[in-house]
Amino acid sequence: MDLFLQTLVNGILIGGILICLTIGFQLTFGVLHVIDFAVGGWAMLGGYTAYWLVTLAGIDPFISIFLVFALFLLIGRGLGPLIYRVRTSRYARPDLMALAFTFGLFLFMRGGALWLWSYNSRSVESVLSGQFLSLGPVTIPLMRLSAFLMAMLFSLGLFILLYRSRFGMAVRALAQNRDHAGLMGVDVKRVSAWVYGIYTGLTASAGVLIATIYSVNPTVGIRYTLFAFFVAVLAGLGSVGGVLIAGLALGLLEAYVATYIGARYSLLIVFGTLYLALLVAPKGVLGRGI
Amino acid sequence: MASKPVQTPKFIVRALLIGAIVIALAVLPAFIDSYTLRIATGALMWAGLACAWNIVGGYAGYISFGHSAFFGIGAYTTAILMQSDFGASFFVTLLPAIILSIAVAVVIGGPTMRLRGAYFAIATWAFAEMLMQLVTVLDFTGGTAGLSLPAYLNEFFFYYTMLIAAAASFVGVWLLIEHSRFGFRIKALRDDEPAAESLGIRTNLVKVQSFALSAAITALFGSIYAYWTTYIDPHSVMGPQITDQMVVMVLLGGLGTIWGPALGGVLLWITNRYIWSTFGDTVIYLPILGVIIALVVLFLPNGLISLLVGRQRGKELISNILRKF
Amino acid sequence: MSSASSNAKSPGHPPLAIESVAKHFGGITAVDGVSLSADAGEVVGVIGPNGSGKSTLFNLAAGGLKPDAGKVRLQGIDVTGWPTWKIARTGISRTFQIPSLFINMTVRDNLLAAAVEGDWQRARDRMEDALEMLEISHVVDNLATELSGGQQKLVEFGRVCMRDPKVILLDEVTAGVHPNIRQIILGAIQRLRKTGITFLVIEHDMEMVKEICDRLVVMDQGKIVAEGDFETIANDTNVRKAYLGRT
Amino acid sequence: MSHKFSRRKFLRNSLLGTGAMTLGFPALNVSAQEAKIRCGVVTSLSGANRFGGNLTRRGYDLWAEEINKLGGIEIAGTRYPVEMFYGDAQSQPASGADAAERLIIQDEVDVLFGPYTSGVTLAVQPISQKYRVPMISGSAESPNVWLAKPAFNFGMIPAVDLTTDKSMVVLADTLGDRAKTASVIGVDEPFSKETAEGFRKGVEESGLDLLSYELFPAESDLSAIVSKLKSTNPDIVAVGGHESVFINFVNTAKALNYKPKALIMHYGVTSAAFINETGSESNGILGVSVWTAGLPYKDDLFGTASDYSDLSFSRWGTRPDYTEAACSASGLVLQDAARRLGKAPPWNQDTRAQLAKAIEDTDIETFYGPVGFAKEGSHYHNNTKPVPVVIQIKNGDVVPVAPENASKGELTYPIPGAS
Repeated sequence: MDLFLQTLVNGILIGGILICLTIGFQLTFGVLHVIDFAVGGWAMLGGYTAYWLVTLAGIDPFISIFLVFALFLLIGRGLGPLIYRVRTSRYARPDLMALAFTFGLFLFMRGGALWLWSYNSRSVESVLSGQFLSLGPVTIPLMRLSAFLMAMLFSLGLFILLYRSRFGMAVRALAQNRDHAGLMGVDVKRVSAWVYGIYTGLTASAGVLIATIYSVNPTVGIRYTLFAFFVAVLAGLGSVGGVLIAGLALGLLEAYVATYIGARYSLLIVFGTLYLALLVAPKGVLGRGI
Repeated sequence: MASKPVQTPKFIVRALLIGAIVIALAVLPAFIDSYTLRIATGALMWAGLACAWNIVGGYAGYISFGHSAFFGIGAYTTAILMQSDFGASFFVTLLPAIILSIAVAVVIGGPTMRLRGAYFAIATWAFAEMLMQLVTVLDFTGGTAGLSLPAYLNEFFFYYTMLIAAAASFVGVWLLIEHSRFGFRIKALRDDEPAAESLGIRTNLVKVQSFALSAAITALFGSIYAYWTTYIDPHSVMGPQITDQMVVMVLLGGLGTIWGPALGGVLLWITNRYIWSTFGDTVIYLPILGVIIALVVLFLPNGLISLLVGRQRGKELISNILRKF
Repeated sequence: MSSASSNAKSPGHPPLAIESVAKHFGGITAVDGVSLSADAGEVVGVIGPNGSGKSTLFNLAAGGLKPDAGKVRLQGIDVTGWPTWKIARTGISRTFQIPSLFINMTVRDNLLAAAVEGDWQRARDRMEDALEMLEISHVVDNLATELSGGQQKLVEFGRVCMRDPKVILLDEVTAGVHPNIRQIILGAIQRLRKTGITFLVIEHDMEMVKEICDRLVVMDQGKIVAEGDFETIANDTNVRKAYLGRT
Repeated sequence: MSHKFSRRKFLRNSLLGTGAMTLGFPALNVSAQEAKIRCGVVTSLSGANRFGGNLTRRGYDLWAEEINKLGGIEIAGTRYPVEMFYGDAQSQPASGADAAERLIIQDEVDVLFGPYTSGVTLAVQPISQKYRVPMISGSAESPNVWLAKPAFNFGMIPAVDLTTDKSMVVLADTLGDRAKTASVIGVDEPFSKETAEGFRKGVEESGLDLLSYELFPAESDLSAIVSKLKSTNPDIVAVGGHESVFINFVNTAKALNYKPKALIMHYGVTSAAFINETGSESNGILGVSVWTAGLPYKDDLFGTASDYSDLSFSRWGTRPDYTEAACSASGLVLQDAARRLGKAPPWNQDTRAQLAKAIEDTDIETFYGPVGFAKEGSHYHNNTKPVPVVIQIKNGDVVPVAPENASKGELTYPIPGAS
């Protein structure tokens, strides 16, 4: 019973990490209709930025996460117009071209990181590293708990931004119909670029927490991309609310399979479930839409 | 009517060019050392794989991230059947490898290809990862330790086997897609599925056919690869890097063109090996490749092949670049 | 291989018969018990305000949507619920409201693609005929994306001809095109109807309707509210109500 | 026309001739150059196993530098310098095979060192056999490598199934009544899985109660594994994996408030990276090593084991682990075999086959310990002589604690602060 409860907590906390990773990605899909292959790359770069900030300047990840957000918000804002251009090009299948473009971007990030920092795994130390909270028989690692809280914060913030602000209204109009939003006076290009910036900022911040919980090396990106894609399709691409459910479901599935069936089969079962879920419910758990 | 006299010299030039390439490839082993021959063999394999991926990705318009699964099915079928328990000879294993890959493609292709765009890409990726994990936990596949095959170290054999397989795939794709009704079906499906249906094209069938064809060619190369490298493990024949390589080669060469994937495959593989052997490390190759892909998507969406043939040549390219800035 | 021509003509059956079909989307009834039949060589115009269910009716007839009730027969063959490709092979062919050419293909390939499931042997000859009839021979090697809006409509019409169908559904085929191109299309319809092809035409252009349609069907809120020749319809109070009551 | 044709024919023939010469008579080509012994190193300089791969390169390079200081390898009274060539296996079997073929054909190496991982080794073996180039592996530790009885491949480190089960037995003996139960976990990846299976065999042989045996995919979240171990709390936890997995395990366990009473790992525990990354958490962790600087071995080139450790530290800035030592010792094996063979380089195929025979007969003492290769059985051509020692990390130092004859300190059990 203790193990069962501990597994429940483990699963929820893994779910929190997955939600952090995917929430920005959903926004950019919902609005720009871009499947960003580089999602894992942004997380990886966020982790490295935090590593260098703590190593060189002694800035704790919980402070540097804000710096990382601001930095990557601007980087994404700068890159946004390019993504928008590819996505709206007059050539056939701009959606696939956008996927290809971000694939190139991802390769650039991974290769650049390997070139600069080589393959070694780096641990990012924070005040909360190795700290935990005991609740009866259950142990809650504080780093993972903060990732979970951050996931909730991200979701809430995004919700407020989307539904309680002028900018959010423009974003939602854009998500519905790009042409109509343009006719209604929304500066489509500028809003798209900011949306991409918010996405990169959120994902890089998630990367800071992930690097602090595990560690970071240049090749982790591909796995994060894989998981972000999976959570996103399970949630229904573009559905921000679905991410909460899908992330937790996936986290719990992984934890319970690893505990009660065997860790060896956890990925087999996770991938198999995802594949079948996609076939059965291609629109995801909540349908789609922002 | 008017196009006839223009077509004939073009046709002759093309035939001469193809003839020259075929002869050059056939006599190549006489002129190069066995290491260079090894690289050439690899280049042929990647050209063939790029051609195979292009059937689904370029012609049918379904970006598959799961082709490593079929490469692995081919490699493992050959490896397992050539273990001493079965003791099958290499050529005997090709048939089951191809049949198995087609069977898997038909079974998963039907339901998976109802998904569109990104959903399809991600579903195939999930499938490939699942299959890799399955191969890792099973016993008869050797699990994570992989399988060693009986070593047959005749570099000429592998070069010519690869050459025949690549040429057959290329000619097959060329005949089937550029010169038959199937080509119209598959391209119509890519460009507008409802319109294709309204013209009587049975798109669901065409999708599965193209997926199965692509899978069969991929598995064929997987089989040859396993026998060639003599040792396989789940990651080396089913890892995502196999698919990534195919996708990148097709994108760079030219999505949905006949020569593009072959060009992309050969060019990229030779560049890869050249940088690797010259600088000892391919890490710097990755960011450069990434930038090149992004630039090709921005300015040459029809791939490098469009520099050589097709509508978009020099002048148009430059105006295209200028317009973007 | 089943194709349009391999289906034996069944005498006594109309080329197209729609029998009280209905279609609901959620709580909305898009088409509500519509019956309609058309004879060989007849041109039937379907008019009505936006959202009256005309395009839905086309989709039900051509197989894009499956009716919730009712039957669709082609030359007496019940094709209700068949997949689109199978209905298309039975002899129906359509254009779309928004031109849906194969954008990475040339005009030539667009037309040839329409013949792959039909008479492939004579496809090239028939393509030349279609190009000539629609006066687009000069753009035959252009990509579909390089054409003007009117030319795209012509190519789509040409694709329909290449199918060699018994019934052709045209969805606003002359909307927003140059008068010259409209004339070409009108001529083509006149020519084809003489060979016994049945047309079902959605149109907003009353001039055109008046010129080519033998019979008109007026739809409003998913129902047929009037039926008859142009003069009858023009004086029908239901029709006036349908149009004026909404705008 | 005929003129053109004949010129082309001439060109072709001369090219063919050159090709045949480089293929068939490497000796002719090289004879003009200064006589050197050309050594190829195939190892993972990039890719997933780059970290360990680069360590092996250090080991081989250190030997080459030291022997060249003396003027090279002495054969029949003359010294022949050593020249090193490198091929990056990119941690992929196929690239390893490409690299080996390039070194043999284009760089015309006489002998190969490497590769780093067992998978690459399996892919390179047929190539070394085909061209009859002896290959001395300073690191591949999976027992699979030796099952196929590779005629030209020799392994310096005893396969993990020989070392991990022995060390588990030694550990259990040392702990006596204090340890009754054990759990084994490992990454589902060739080397790590073999390590875990070796540990499991050791647990069964020593009569400990095996509470659980579990494999997990690389890069998976370890919270489930740690929670399960915590709920049964075995007396010994054994982990098969590489250093990054150990770091991840130690961090996750700490965050879940779990500290095993004894934690034994294999490769990587002694590496500087592990000790740095885990900080004080590394204190008390046990490891298996076939070599440490404290062992009483020595030879003429490197001196004692501790001399070697100092030399390596001054050259690279970190203390060597047993992989680096085994790689350096590979050179000593070549030196000895070449001396016994007594033939001046360059060596043709037949001479290289004789060289392989000479390596097979190796029986020497080195700073790394005794070296001799099995001539039959499931560990064919594996150096089975080294005896594994159990080490414990004490305040950042690697201290041998068992077996008794190698022990330099008391085994701390349970680890202070254990659950």
